Amino acid sequence: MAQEAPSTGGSSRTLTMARAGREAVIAEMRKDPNIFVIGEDVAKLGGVFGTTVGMAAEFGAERVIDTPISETGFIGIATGAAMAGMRPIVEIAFVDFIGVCFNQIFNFAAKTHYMSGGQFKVPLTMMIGYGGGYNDAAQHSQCLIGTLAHVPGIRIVTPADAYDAKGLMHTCLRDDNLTIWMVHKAIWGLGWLGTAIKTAMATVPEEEYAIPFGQARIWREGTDVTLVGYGITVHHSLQAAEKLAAEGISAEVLDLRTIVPMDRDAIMKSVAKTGRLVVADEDYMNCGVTAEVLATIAERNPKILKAPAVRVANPDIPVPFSRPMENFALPDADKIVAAAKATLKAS
Amino acid sequence: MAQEAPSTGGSSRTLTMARAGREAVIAEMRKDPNIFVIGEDVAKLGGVFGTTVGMAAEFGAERVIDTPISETGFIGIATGAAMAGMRPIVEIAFVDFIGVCFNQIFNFAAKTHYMSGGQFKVPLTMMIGYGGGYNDAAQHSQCLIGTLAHVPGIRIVTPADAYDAKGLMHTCLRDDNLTIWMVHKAIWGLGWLGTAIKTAMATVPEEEYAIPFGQARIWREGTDVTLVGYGITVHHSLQAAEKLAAEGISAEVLDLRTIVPMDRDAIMKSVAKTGRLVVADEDYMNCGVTAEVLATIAERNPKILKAPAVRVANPDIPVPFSRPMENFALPDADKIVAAAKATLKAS
Amino acid sequence: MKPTPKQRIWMYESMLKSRLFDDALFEAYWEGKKPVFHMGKGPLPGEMHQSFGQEPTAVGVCAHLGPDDAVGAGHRPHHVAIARGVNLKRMAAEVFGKKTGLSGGRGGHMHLYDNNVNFFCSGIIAEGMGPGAGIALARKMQKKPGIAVAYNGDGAVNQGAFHEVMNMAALWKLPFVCVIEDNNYAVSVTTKESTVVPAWKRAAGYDCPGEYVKGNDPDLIFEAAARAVQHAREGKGPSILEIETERLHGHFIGDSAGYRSKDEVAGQKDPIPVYRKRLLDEKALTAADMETLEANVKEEVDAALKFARDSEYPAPTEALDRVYA
Amino acid sequence: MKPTPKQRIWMYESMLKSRLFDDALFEAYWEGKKPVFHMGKGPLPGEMHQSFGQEPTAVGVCAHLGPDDAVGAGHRPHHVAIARGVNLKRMAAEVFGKKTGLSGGRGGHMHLYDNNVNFFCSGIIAEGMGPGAGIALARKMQKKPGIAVAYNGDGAVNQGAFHEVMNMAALWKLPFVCVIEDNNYAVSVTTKESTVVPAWKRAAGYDCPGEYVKGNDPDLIFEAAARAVQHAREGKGPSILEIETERLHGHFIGDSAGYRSKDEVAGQKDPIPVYRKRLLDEKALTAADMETLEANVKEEVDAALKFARDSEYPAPTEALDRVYA
Ligand SMILES: Cc1ncc(C[n+]2csc(CCOP(=O)(O)OP(=O)(O)O)c2C)c(N)n1
Ligand SMILES: Cc1ncc(C[n+]2csc(CCOP(=O)(O)OP(=O)(O)O)c2C)c(N)n1
Ligand SMILES: [Mg+2]
Ligand SMILES: [Mg+2]
Repeated sequence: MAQEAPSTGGSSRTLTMARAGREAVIAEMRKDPNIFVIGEDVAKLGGVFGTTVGMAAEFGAERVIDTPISETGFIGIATGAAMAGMRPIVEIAFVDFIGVCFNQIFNFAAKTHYMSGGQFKVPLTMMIGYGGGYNDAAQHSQCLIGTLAHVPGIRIVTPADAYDAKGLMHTCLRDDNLTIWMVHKAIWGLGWLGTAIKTAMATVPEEEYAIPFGQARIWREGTDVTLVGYGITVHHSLQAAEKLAAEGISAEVLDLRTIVPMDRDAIMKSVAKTGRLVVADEDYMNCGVTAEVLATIAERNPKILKAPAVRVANPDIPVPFSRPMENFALPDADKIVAAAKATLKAS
Repeated sequence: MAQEAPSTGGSSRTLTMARAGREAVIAEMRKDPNIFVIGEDVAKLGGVFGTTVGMAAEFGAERVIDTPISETGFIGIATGAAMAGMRPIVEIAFVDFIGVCFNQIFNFAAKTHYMSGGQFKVPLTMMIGYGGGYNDAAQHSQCLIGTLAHVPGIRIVTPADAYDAKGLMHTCLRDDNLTIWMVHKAIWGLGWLGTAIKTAMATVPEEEYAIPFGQARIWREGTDVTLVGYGITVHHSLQAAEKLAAEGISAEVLDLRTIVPMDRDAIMKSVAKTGRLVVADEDYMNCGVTAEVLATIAERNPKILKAPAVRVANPDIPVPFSRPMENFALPDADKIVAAAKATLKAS
Repeated sequence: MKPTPKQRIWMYESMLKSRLFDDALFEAYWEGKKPVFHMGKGPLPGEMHQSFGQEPTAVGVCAHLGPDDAVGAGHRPHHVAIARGVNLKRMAAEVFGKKTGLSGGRGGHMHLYDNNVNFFCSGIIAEGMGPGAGIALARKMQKKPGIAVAYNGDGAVNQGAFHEVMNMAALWKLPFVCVIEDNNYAVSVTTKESTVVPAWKRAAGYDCPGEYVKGNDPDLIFEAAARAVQHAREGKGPSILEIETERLHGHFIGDSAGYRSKDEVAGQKDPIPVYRKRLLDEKALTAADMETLEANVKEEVDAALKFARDSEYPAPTEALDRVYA
Repeated sequence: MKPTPKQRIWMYESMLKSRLFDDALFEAYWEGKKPVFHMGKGPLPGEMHQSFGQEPTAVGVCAHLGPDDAVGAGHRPHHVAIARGVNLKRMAAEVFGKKTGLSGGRGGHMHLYDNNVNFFCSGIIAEGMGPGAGIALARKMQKKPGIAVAYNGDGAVNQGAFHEVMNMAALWKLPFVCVIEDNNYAVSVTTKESTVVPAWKRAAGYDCPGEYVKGNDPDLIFEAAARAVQHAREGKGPSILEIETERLHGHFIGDSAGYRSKDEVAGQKDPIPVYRKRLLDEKALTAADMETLEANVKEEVDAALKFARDSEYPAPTEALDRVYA
């Protein structure tokens, strides 16, 4: 636990997402004494996912607070602290636990600025891990991005590599709203989940930089089909694009990067060019991000689609434990390749 | 409270949705001693929305149980009772309170059948009120259907009139899964919200009947544009269709009736005919039911759309209290008319 | 600590202000709702939970608070807001949904916020517990003076948030007071039907003081609140202060409270005339002073209502503002 | 009530079975995970929370249960499932994700369900409290015999569900026992750091018995559990039974528990050899009988593991089954 892949040293460092995110947190905490971290196992342990390693030692137990397993309670407390001038960072290791504290998030933290007519700000950042692929079963493998994205008042970012992890964390911490920084466990660079996806590591500048909300990122340009994803599905899409390239198909890979707000113009621009769309998401399909992306085309200009768009997502089942069944439920490069070919064949 | 619009007597009765739903509950409770009702204010008061009026008198305090304000606790208890052979009905008066008990719903009640490989069934029906339009502000006016529809393992029905309210309640109570029967407060026929929308009252047979999950209902046939809605937006759509008819535009009104599963074939069939689509929903737009409907077209056959589809939904803001602002956030007939005209003008 | 005469007069004044405010709203609420009641009609639409009878719980506690302190209330907030000194005109305007309201009409009566006096509300049961304790935590972290008070009904004590927050507030010795207004009802369910052990006794489970104040009496509440507030100010952590009070009306306007017996209702005492008589009997102020005080309060409430009624409604599109800071 | 010799032998046997099962899983867990640890690799992927040291809490309570009773466990369920008599072969197969598993591989080690012995699990903290009490309610409503027991860690007592369910269980006098396994840790956070008053003392807040059992000793746990179970069977309502125990390993496999001091870890006692010695010393069984018993247990566990390994994986598309009944 709390181990991670080693980073290459030097000024042009290749970092894991875990380190890059942490670097942003530490930089902001050094500047602003009002920032503090609160959550389960964030102090002594340094976070189940290593998000807060070293912070208790540097900032003390007053600013890095281990809590009881009382998510409703400590999110409520963090919200109150934010209303009174602090800038809390709350860690929820697994998004699966959101159900025990969802009220305090969407009915209070997300709405207080609005309900108070702007009198109270809630500059609160949540760090949340999500996703499966390591057989952690139905209650520890969910994404639930759709759940969070459906309720107003929250900004949600989902970086796909270390560069974005740092830049988006700075943006979240400087924003005066409830922001959620979510990373898929399999790309975080956690030792205990291996370092399988190397594309999530990146060269990260030492200096601070902020990546604006609502700007998608084109990882790879292409002309035949647009592959939209975020977080881990960006990497699946990149692999799929490689495989497609080998067959002479040119795929563009678009990373949403921020889910709320979503860069709908970028989606439209890419699909207008390629005429074909595959959206890959590990989250449940129904009323999720894949639906929102497809709806965007349908309401802005369905004519740009030369063929039906394809969604590659969890087929609305609890995430099964056993490997063959879990793999069935998860998106991967092959499924994206198949989807791309299907939409290229159709018309 | 707990008053309602009077129903005309006789064998061919016109009932409010409240009465029709209650009739189904009472009929099932008379047959099956394992059915019981649990929730806040369901016994002495008969439900904040009159859902359980008379039940405590008929079935006794053992089968109609007033609870403390402990939604997580009593949903958990109801789930356990269901696992042990009972068939509980849980009332949550306002869907807005789902956040305090969401974990127990989506992580346990909805997944236990799956996680147990079918060993434990959870035949539990929730009765939930939703929606705004009477200035109850941000924490008592939400729909949150998208939130519930995003997580697997739940069947969700949203009747738009008394006939469906009864038939879908019978279906829910006879199903062996977690089912949610949700009614928009403004069409329930509650005295304290007036009886403004007469189209929600309907002639209801005395005998029992069940309406299958996943069957949409065409309320009005038309050829120029399809208006999709559910619950209250069916009535807004019907009004809009009248107005459009006056201008020579023929609108088809499709009521989803059940959100999960959704009758996608019916949507495709109607839009294939009309070529134009407006989806109206009082819920938040992002990752909601409107997105799912548009996505269905985009992934099945975007070519059937002669023009961009239009979503009329909450523009992703907390529901404001003040009337002019709340009205701005809510769908209504005029907005649907404008949307229909926009899609008819576009191409 | 007993209240000074000045404090007692303030308590009476604040209770009366709350009462006259609620009286005025009660009247206005029915405008547009007769002959057919529809909650969404008239100048005061939506649910309306009033404070008739519960005024003592507000003044007895808030009398001890200063500008650094913070107060959170729930779905029945008028008396607390007024005792806390929330701007009455802007509060009235908010309840009427006007642009000049505290939140420009976005919040309404269950969502009163006034940053000038660190006052907030929430309409979900026990939802204010965490934010209340969180403000207390901020004061402690920022080494600033000030405590936080969260008001809850008796129905709130069986909600998970109550438990989670009390444990952490005690663990971290936060300057926090949890007030429970025991009006014996959560809508139709009595305290005995819902709560196997009263909240103040559960304080033992959080290693903090718990006290029950009987009689709905401002003077006694004042004394008990003095202990809880001092405890918080001295850095000794939270307390649970449970206060017996009376809900003289239904749960909200429109609830006829048919679940209460006639005898029970007949036995209810209005705390305001009782306190008025006591102040006069004990010569805390003269009859003439009382008359002036009452006239002034009435004038202030009338002015607030007039301000609210005269104010404009927000433009529809203002709905889009303030979602994000 | 003290355990009979037969019960004591059963307790030892069950503890040993759990231990050998966990030993075997521990070994299997590392297959495919060396030299580079990756939780998702090998025949036993996913988080693995084992019961090393906590076996006494399972046997001391479950010794009192019959076929009508129900048991819910949490994320650390092996010892409880085994003491409850869950089918060991199908349980092993479930943990290995096989088609022959209790749930056909859908659940995994945190989601063990066996309807034949009314056993369920859940991986969310305190989430089993409500379902446990709900089974108790069903027994009561159906006028059937049987009680329900819910196992929770010490970390669960500050989760709202614990509080809400205890209040209702007490209010409605449900035949329910809430067991708290106090291994002093919730991952890295100690009980003292998280819980201002221990759970068994909070029982006073639910007007029900609360007891703390020291020593991680099956015999003492048996005696205390007898009281709680009898209380439930007699229709007197729930109890909180908190049991001191030891987590001999990390939170899950892979957690080196660097947050614990060496001294602390060195001071830990394994309860199984202690109990074994006691049984032999007190001549509850002969050395020869012990040998036979141990050989039988080993054989049973080996057979279960072999069954699991030999079984087939489910087909990928079986993932789509059982979402709905
Ligand atoms: C979590 C939650 N559940 C239910 C409700 C609905 N509700 C509003 S007020 C109320 C009763 C509250 O009783 P109490 O706390 O005693 O306050 P009182 O109304 O007596 O002032 C209920 C059940 C809610 N607002 N929030
Ligand atoms: C609601 C919720 N929050 C957090 C977690 C993550 N988590 C899993 S086990 C655990 C520690 C549990 O400690 P305890 O209850 O004492 O049980 P133990 O592990 O000691 O057996 C945590 C925090 C969870 N599963 N559910
Ligand atoms: Mg009350
Ligand atoms: Mg523990």
